[in-house]
Amino acid sequence: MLVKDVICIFFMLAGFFFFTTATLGLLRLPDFYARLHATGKGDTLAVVLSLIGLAVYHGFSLTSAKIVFIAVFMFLAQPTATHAISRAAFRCGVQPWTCERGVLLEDDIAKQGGEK
Amino acid sequence: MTRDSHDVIVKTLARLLMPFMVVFALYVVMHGHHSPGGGFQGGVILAAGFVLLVISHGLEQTRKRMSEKVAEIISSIGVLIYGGIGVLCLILGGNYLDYGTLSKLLRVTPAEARSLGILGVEIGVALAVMAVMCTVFFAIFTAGESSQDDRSVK
Amino acid sequence: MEVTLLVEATENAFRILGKAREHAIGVLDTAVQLTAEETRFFEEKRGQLLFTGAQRRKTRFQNFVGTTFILFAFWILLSGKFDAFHLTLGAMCCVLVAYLFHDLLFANVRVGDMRIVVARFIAYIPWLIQQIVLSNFHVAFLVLRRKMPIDPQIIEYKTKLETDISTVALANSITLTPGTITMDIKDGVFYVHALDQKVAEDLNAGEMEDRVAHIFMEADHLYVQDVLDAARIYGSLRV
Amino acid sequence: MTQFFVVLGVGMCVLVLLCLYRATYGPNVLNRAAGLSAIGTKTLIILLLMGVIYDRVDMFIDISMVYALLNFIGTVVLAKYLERTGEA
Repeated sequence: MLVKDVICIFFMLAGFFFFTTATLGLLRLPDFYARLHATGKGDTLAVVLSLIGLAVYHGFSLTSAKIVFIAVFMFLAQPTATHAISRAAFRCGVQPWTCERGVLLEDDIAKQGGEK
Repeated sequence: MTRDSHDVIVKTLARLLMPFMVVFALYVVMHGHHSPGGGFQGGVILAAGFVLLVISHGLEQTRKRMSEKVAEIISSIGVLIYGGIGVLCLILGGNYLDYGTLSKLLRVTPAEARSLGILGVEIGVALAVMAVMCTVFFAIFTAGESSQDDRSVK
Repeated sequence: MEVTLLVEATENAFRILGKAREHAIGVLDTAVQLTAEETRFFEEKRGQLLFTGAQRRKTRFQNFVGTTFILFAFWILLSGKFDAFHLTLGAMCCVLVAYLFHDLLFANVRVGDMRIVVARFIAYIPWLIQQIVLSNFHVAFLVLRRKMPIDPQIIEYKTKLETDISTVALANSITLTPGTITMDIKDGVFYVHALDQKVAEDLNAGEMEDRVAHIFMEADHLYVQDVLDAARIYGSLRV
Repeated sequence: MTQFFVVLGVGMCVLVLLCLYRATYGPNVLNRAAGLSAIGTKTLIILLLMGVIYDRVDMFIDISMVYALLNFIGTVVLAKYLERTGEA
């Protein structure tokens, strides 16, 4: 087992973990905008981590440079796509889910979420 | 519909991305015999670049670079390149699109002539595909109105 | 009797003539003034046109050359073949694309302080990565709990940034930092969807905006290089 | 090492199936668009993993680059279309 492989496995597993949380967020969160929070942030970091892992595994070559280029592109494009969809929803008048209309949560739980 | 959409983020990203996208499409076209890709795929990526330009910068800005009339001319030129190379092979005594016979004209070995012939055909296909895709997209985007009558499009 | 009438009439005539003369002098003066103003205006306009035309041509050529080099580097990264045929093909493609799209890559960019912007942007990236990792742990924390503690709200955030590129950097940074996404931008007002009260207060503190403004040297920075460039071109035109 | 990539690829496919739920049963078009975008990013990684497994990364890298590009353009175009028609 080389050092390269260990670094690759670490990055890929971290990427997979954030992919999983992003997908669960896409499934579980209550409304459209909150789901965009999950995919917009989670997928960006997960894709970049996975691509870095693959580039490390492949070694130093032109192909790795291409992989890094894809990572840079995703880093720019993913927030933009998220913004485009959320702007479409905002212009269409989709109202965000709020505590009053959904399940009323207690104050201390909300504070705990804010501290993170 | 045709006015600027004033979305700064998509506009700026499209502006930064567009030249790289076109160069990538040309790479896909030119390296069709070494890697996946070729005329059709490269043409589609080129057309996707123009679609992104229409979406972000509006129809008027895009018409300065690629209007319907130019698209028609380019599609004809693409088909002409494709058919011309084929007929050239026919004239030089081979079959249709038999690139080996081009070696007499280009003064290279038949293998190199095949490579160059395929490259020419792929450029023709890419131009035709790009122009036709752009025409289709313009027609859908303007809901079938003619290009001169801009006010009828809301 | 008739003599006095005649004298009065003559006086009247002289008075009227004097008034007319005054009027005429006034009108002539105004005309001269107007003409001088007009001439000066046109001269200024011509100088301005000459100035902007020369500047535009210069920046256009710079943009063309810069775009060509960047695209050629990108082509080499893509192609990976270093024989003469493919390099020539790539150079032709890059010159063609740069000719068609020279105004896209460097629109609204001030060339003078490019190096400082790049250096500061690279210094900004580690902070951004730290924020992204924090935001991902925030999402993971939210999702893996049984009861999700969120209180979504839309906040309006007025910005002082002016150029396109800094607005984009700020908007994408907002999207990537914990608990906020940019929903819309209208006339310098950001509509931001925040997941709870705390992140909204963090955004309103404006730390990120200060960092982005520092990168692109906005809102507190005079473009010295710009003034120097303009002075040089204008001087060469006048002489 | 190949086994690790295979397992990771299968895990990604499971995640794609989970996203497919949102893309199929999403309450409206916008949710479906978000699900499709998420599927696209995961497919990009799956393509690269396939390239590593079959030892043809230089070939699959081009495909995944095209996929990333078209995923982005498709999402933006869909968003603009929905914004223009005003049906969400």
